[in-house]
This record gives sequence, C-alpha cells and structure tokens, in this order.
Amino acid sequence: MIYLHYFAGLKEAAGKAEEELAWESGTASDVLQWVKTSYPQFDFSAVQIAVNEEYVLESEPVHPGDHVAFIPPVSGG
Amino acid sequence: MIYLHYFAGLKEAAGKAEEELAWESGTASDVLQWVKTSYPQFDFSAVQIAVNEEYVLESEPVHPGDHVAFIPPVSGG
Amino acid sequence: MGAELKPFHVTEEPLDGAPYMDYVTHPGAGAVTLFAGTVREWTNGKRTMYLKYEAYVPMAEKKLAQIGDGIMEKWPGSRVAIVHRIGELAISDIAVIIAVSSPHRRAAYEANEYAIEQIKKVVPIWKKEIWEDGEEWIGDQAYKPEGGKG
Amino acid sequence: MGAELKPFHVTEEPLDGAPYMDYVTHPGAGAVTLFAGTVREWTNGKRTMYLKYEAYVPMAEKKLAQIGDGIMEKWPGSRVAIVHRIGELAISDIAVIIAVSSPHRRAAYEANEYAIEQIKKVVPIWKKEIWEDGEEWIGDQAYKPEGGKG
Repeated sequence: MIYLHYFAGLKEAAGKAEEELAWESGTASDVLQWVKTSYPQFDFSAVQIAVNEEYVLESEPVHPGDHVAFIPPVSGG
Repeated sequence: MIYLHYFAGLKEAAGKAEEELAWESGTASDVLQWVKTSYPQFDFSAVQIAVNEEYVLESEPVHPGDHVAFIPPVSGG
Repeated sequence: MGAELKPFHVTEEPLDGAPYMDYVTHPGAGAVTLFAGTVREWTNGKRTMYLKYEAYVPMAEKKLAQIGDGIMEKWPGSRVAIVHRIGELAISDIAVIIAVSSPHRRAAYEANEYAIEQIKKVVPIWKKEIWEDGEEWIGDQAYKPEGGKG
Repeated sequence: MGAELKPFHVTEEPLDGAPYMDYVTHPGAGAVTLFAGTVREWTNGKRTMYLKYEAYVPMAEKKLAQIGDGIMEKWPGSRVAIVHRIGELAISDIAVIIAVSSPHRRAAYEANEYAIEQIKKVVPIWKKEIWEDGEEWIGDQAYKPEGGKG
C-alpha cells in the first residue's frame, strides 16, 4: 500500500485529497501513470512528484508505506 | 540678526547648540568663515550648510532672520 | 506567542509581524527586514473578492526550514523566520511574513528577497483567486473547475 | 497611534513597526516591506555600550518627507512611512523604521533600500558610538571630544 496526496486543481479533479493504492514495487513514474489514467481530465504536464515530502525524479523507486504527492505548479507567497 | 545651529561634534566644539549673530547681508560662505574663526578646533572640511532647512551652496545669500545650520557628515539610520 | 513561536510555520491563523521581528532580533543584528505579502484587490484589471490558499503542510514547513538553513549558510550571522497563512484570505490580509536579521543591511534585504523567490518556486502552497465571475488556481494549472474562466 | 501617526517622524520614543505597517497597507498593495535598523553590539571588534542619536529635527522630518515623495514618484502606487528615534539607544533598540507598500514586491524591496540609502546621505541625524573606553561621532567628523579615541 502507498498513500497518494492531491492538491489544488488536481484535488478538485480527483474529488479527493488522498487515497491509498495497493503497491508492491515500482517507480514514481509508474505511480504517475496510474494517476494520469485515473484522472485524465487533469493536465499533468507541469506536475512534480514528491516522495515522503521531498521532490524526486520520476525514476525514483517507490516502496510500500511511502507517501507520494503530486505537486502542481506552486503559487504561494 | 541670523540664527546659527550646531550639531554633533560641532555642537560640542562650540559648547552650544545655537547662537545669534548680528547680520545685515552676505552669503553662506561669509557665515561659515565667521564660524570657522570662532571654533578653530573643529575641522569644517566636510561640513554642509543649510539655510532655512535646505542645503545650499556657499554662494547662497543669507538674510536677516534666516536660520543657518552647519551639517557635519550625517550618520543616521 | 513568544516562547511558542515556530520559525517555519504554515497556519490558518491571521498573521502579525511583530513576534517574528522580535524572534530574529538579537545583539549581533544591525538590520531587520520584514516582508509581508498582502492580498491585492486588483490584478490586471480583474477584481479579486478573496483568495484561498492550500498547502501540503508538513512538506511546506520542511521546505521553509530548508530555505532558512540556506539563508543562514549564504549570509552568516542571519536569523530567519517564515510563516505562511492558508485558508480564506480577504483583501489586505497578510498571506506570508518573512523576517530576516543580519549584521548589515544589504544582507538583510537580499536574504529576504531570496526567501520569497524560493517560496514561489519550491514550497508546496497553492493560491486560488476568486473573482466575481469565477475562480482559478494560480500557476498555469490546466484543470478548470466549473464556473472558472481562466 | 492610529489616527495620530506622523508618517515622517523623528522622536525620542521607542519604536514599534506595527503601526507603520498598518499605515502603509491598503487594498492596492501586494507587498509591504519593513526595515528596522537595530543597535548592534559589536562593530569591527569593538563593543558598543550604547548609541546616542541627535537630529536637526524640523529639517530631518522635511528630508524624510522628501524621500517619501521621491519614492511615490519613482515607484507609483507605493506608500511610505519613516520614523527615526533620537536620544540614547541600547543594544537591539530600533533606531529607524522604514515601511513601504507597493502593488508588487520588487518595488517594495527596492524603494525601501533606496530610503535607507538616502537617509544615510541627506537626513541631518548624527550617531555617537559609546564604547567602554571612549566615544565618537560617526561620519568622519574631525573634532574629537575628550576621552574619545577614534
């Protein structure tokens, strides 16, 4: 199991802030692919991925228990 | 009569913050010369002159009733 | 707030600069800069009714602390505190406060501006603008909620 | 202070940034910068006991207002307030506060730094540093009071 976190426009597109996904092994890219397929109405082209609260490359391995967050372009400040 | 104003090191050299000087006509340069002669222990090389609260050139005329201030290098902030 | 002040904080509470200025002031400081980002009513001819900020709170606080660490390394002798508000903000409300102290003034200005630039790049916080006739998440996000114009 | 706040002020009272931030904040502002110049304990290896500031008050307030006018002209949409304290100041006391608001943040930083640079050039205010073993008016003044070292 891994924990997915959605924010801003993606949270609205998904209709939820968090969900769990059954998971044995794979990369951040694999998780992204699953989310893209689940929420095709959202444009992921500028989304960054964070695993356990740090930005990662898509090649980063994701392990059961990890928190994977999809970070649309930030606009704080 | 004109009103002379001294500050910081010049005030300490003069032993006073203000004094009056009998005056009919002349320039800021003439007033400066009088003050230099009166307080020779102070180095006036970097002093600016203000007449009625505005910086002036030494050629500025000074009239009876004017306030003439001698402004050592400022160090506010 | 005094003893309880968190120097890198994301909160729903209204912000006040004073405790952050006090927090960074110390005998080695000759300059303190405070930046407050406030909600502006008009942007490009469009009237904002209010803003809504959302954050990935634990990661945002971690990133704010990393920005603070970076500043203390780049500008030795500096102290930093950053707080960002989330939730609904009205016109003139403060969204973010950055307090920096430094021995000399140039560093205090530079480090403060560096902080806001980094916040806008890496801290997971999002702003939605709500106008009279629609709303939009800012930052080129492609999903348009219903009623939005963008 | 509210209604009574003088935006360009020289005073013997301790300074507090909050009323100046409030004064410059308005619906057109997106950024507020506050600068506080504080009394630093150590300068070039010398320990300051306290500072004494003196001003030509009416001219200083006039010059501060002129700096404010210059900012509002150079950075349209800005609001400015500047207050300088005089008299004896202890370590960490605030000597000067500059508050600037602007529609956008770059102008708020730039205008604030412009203000402190102008203050240090043209506003008739003088600082005397008092150390354990002497004292000196700062600013290359040639007269050395007795007991001074410089």
